[in-house]
Amino acid sequence: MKYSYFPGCSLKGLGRSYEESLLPVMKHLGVELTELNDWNCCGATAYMSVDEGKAAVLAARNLAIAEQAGPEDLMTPCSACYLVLNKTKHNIADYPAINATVQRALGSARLAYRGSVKVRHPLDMLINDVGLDVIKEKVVRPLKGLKVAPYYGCQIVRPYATFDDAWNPTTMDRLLATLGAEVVHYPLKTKCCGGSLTGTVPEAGLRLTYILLKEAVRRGADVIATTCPLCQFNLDAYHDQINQRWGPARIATVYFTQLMGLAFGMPAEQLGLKRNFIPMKPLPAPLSKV
Amino acid sequence: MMRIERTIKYEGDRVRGFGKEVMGVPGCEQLWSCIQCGTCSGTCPLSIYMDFSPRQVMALVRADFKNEVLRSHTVWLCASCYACTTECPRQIRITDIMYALKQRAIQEGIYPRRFPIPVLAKEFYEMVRRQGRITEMLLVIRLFLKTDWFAALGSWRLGIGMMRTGRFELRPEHIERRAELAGMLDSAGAEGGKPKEAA
Amino acid sequence: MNTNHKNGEVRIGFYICHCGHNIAGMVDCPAVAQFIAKLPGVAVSRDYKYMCSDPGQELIQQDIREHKLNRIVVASCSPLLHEHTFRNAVAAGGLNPFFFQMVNIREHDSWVHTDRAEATAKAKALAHAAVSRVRFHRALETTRVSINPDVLVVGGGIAGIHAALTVANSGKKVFLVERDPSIGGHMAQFDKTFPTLDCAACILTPKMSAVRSHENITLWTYSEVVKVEGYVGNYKVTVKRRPRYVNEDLCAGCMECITACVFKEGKFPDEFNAGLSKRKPIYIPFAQAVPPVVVIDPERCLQVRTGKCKKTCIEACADRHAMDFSQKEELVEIQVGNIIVATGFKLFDAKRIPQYGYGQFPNVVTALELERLVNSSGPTAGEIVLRDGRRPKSVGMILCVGSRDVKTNRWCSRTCCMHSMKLAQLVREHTDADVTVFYMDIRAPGKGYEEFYDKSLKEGIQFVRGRVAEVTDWAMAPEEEGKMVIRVEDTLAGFVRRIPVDMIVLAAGMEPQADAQAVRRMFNMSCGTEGWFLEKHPKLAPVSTFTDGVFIAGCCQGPKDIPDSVAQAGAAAAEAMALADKGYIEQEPNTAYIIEADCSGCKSCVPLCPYTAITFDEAKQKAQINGALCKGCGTCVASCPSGSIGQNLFEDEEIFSEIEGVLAYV
Amino acid sequence: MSDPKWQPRIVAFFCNWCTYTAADLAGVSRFKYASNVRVIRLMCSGRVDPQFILDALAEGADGVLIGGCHLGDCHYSEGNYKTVRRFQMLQRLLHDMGIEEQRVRLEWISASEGERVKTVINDMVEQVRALGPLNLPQHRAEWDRETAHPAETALPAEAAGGVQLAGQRAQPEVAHA
Repeated sequence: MKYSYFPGCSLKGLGRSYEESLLPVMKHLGVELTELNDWNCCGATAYMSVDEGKAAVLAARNLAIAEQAGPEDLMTPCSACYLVLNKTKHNIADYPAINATVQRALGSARLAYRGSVKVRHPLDMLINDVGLDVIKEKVVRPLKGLKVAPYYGCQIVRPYATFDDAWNPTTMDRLLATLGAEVVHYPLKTKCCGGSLTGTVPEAGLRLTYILLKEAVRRGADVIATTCPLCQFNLDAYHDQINQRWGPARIATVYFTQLMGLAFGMPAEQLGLKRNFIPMKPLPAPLSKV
Repeated sequence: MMRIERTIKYEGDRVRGFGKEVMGVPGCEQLWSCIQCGTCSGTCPLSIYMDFSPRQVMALVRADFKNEVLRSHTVWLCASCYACTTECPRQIRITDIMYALKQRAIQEGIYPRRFPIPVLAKEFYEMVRRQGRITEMLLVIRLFLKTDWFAALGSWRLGIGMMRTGRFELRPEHIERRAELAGMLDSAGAEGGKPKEAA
Repeated sequence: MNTNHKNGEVRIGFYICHCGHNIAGMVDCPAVAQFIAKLPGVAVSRDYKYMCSDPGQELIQQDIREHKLNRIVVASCSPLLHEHTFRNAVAAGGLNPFFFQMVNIREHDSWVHTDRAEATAKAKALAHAAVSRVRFHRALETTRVSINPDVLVVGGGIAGIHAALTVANSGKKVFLVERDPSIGGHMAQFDKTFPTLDCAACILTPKMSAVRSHENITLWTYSEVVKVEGYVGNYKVTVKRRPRYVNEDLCAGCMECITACVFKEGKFPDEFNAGLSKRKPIYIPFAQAVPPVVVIDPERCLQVRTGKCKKTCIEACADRHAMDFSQKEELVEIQVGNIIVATGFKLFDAKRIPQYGYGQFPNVVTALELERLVNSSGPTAGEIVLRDGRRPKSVGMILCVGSRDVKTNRWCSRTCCMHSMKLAQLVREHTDADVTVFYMDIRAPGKGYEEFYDKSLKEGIQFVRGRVAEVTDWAMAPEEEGKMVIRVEDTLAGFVRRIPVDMIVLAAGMEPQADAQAVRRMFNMSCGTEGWFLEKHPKLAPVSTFTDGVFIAGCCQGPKDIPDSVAQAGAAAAEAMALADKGYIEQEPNTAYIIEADCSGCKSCVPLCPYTAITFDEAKQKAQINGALCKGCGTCVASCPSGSIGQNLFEDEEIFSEIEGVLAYV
Repeated sequence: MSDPKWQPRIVAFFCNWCTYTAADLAGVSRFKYASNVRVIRLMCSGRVDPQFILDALAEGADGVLIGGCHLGDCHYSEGNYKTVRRFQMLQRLLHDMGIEEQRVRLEWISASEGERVKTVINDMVEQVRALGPLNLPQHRAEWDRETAHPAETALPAEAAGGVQLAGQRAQPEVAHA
């Protein structure tokens, strides 16, 4: 199984433990990822706020490079990148004006985009291409007794995602269950984490984060599993401030890929788990027969 | 002692054509059929902090109250979670409308001063234009320097934490073909600058 | 072209109608009149403000007399609207009504174009076509088709019931076919009716039993129409009668068989109580069911499914011998002249809007379920209680569930506002709970409806204007613990609110029946894009369809409340009776005919006719067309290799000249 | 190609029950569309004789649009199936005559699809505009001149066309003889 791979800026920075866990896990499943040559920032949400013409061009450059690279689907783990790339793809298709701008810009660099690239999220590809049964086989250390709150965040289920339900997504639930974890009912699974507002307008942004954490604790979860670098950072990094403002809501937040790694028997340090502010409490001792 | 203000609006307060212009932006045309049901505000996780609820912003745009909209905090509190867009019974892409409004606010320089989000947006924009990629910590630092020192000091413990967890990356990330990207962005400038023409 | 035509000298009168501003606003009518005046054979060419008005028609008749006109062309609205009006005017002027041709320059021109010059050019071209065509018109006689006075009513809801009774009372025989084991439809499930709050049963049951006892009504429940053949006045309808394994004539409705059934307890969801109670495999739909006889659910009954059962029901029935497991499904064929379709609606499935928690939270119910809860004959004997038996202290009612929403149904279901306000009042009456109604717009446009809204307000029911965003069970404030929380923007107050409630009532909207498409095909009707049956004209023919002799009533045509359904049913009945009383209808003489001289007897036309109007005369070795059977589609005409089939009103020469005409002026 | 002021001329045959009614609905709904199409009402699309279409083109139409009920919805239960059969035949014939198939179009539009009337007509007009004028009458006039007696070549093209048009009327019989 081959995919071209768009990491996005975060996975090289704040979210590097996402990449650190994603790559070995994919390798372990026999999935071949080729990092997109000279990819650039997708523009995220901030760029749209300044100039959607340029924002489209920015994202389109990556699509064009991916198209050049070959027929493989483009896999991107970061929610923001997933949304922006998909959105740009749609807008280029739906709006001649945007398409014109994009093609002119690409042309200036002797690039072009015909619209053939499929943008995929790891969850989508794990469930629909790899398949849960294959993953099940690789599980050497089931996450027995680990209560996980599945947190999808906003941008992989809204509004362009096609692989899961926008209101009650279940792909990660099913995946975690396959790993042997106990998936707790978490009604906030698609609520917003506050995005960049946690830094810019903490009184508003951090409160959203607090609500997510508090509800996870209330539901008796040991850990929150997330799919997005920004969500992970928000849920992990601000516990001091949250504690000061609204009281404790201490719970670790990790990437679903990190949990996969653990279930596949990989050592925690290889999976970047050491980078957490709130460390995940160690799993119960592995079963003797393993 | 309470302050008394006149809140009446005169026709002169409207900027004729503003609504039309916004609804001309690709993705914003559905606003024509807004029925003011409030689903957007109801689903919005941040509407509780806004001076105008998203629904009110939609009404103001349709009614050409440009200054009121661009001066409000609302657009800057949108975290782009797209809940409103997926839930709207008229399939109005409210998040995209918020973007269109942010652009206009930034272009016209009328947004709440020292309110960090527009600054973040601009800093982000500049960094991408120069480097092609984002280095979050650098971005955050520049942001704090530009907006308020105390916030920067306030979050020193966060900074330490970043160092400890090895996520404090100060080496600027950048792409190889920076010139190429800059060229592309400039060639998009014409429309980009004035999205209304991109409609 | 010479004016001396094979049917003598042609003297054409042309009239273009301004239709006030409707046509004249976009088409230069005088210019068109002048243009037509110059065409050969045109004796009179005028423009006039309103051709369909009496003076307009007078004008035509006067000209016929004074200028010896023998052809008339009127350019105005759609022939589907006024062709008959003008034909009659022509006839009144002493001409054969078929020496007339109509030009549609309103619906097809002035209303759809924006450039005056272009619209005028098009009008000239269309008028030119009609003028060149009308020369070829011949005098024709309409044929009369006799009408069977019997009427078929499909669907036994309030609309079907009312239509059936109205027709039957006029002395005509009626067949009423209902799919369910009892008639009554949705109305039978309601407790009270707005705006008068009189009890549904009290006003419906008398009508239901009247249906049963009426000498002119044949009631077939548990039955479905499966095939419709023929045409107005002479429909042949096949009805499938499902076995209820109980002889309707022998069963006295004593229900001892039900008590005796081997299933000691009810086990299966009771349809009538919206699944809130359980019934046995043998059951009576509801207390006032018509016919008041038991029915056996073939899916559930041991005897029917396995043939292995003690058959305690038969013992219980004893010497009545009403039980009859030998019953088989049968097909019955009936002849009727008119058909009234009143097949009703389907309730929107609230599960399709997951954020409202229906099916997830036990105390989220639909309005229909609450309707059964408040009803004294319902599963809780009129007690409004939560699933755990507690009395709700606060009730939220969410409107427009599956209505006015592009993602589900675009249309307004029209009854939910009033329905919910009625339930709100009933809840206040039965409990001391706070009731809050969440609405987008309150639509109370009926007689006494606004007053009903006012009553609801005065009774202290809270109204919050805002479409509910979501229903959750995660608490953020102490008062929310253990309750469901409604998150909504109070758009009038201008802020977002979280409102904790014990019970939530969803006003699920109306949808076309699941099998609407199949039904519409069977009766040769059209559907709107949403799936509601399409009326012939939204204003002037609201209960007619494009198929003569097929009428629609009630919610199958679109969402409506009881008063409107009944009014429509009455109208449909009247339309059917008008046709039946007249005894015949004039048929458009657009039938096809064989030009025997040219017919080569190749028989290729014979199989083409869907009405078997074409036969082959072995003696003459020529095809023959039975004018009475021919519906005038013209398919055979177009496919005759020797061009030896003609069609009145649509002769080749007429159409060719029309083609030449439309292209003659651009 | 041709002068910018050129407007395509399109003849349409609409069945009385679905497409003609839909066009009325479009009017009542005030949908605006191109004025190039001239509608001729027939009871059923099954009445459309291929001769009508050829004649329309011969008379100077640049395109022909046929509108009927959706398959299975025909008011006469199966007339439109016959239409499809003939239409496919005709398409082959047009192809052989060197006339672009896109000039003749068959569309199913039900009585409720007023908006579709608008889109189909606008779309068809653009399609034909792109193809440019068909000019069959002129062409036929030229062909006649080439094949005609020297004396006749003096006649103006129209007249020659006219003569031919008269002949065209007789064609059905000729064609079937």
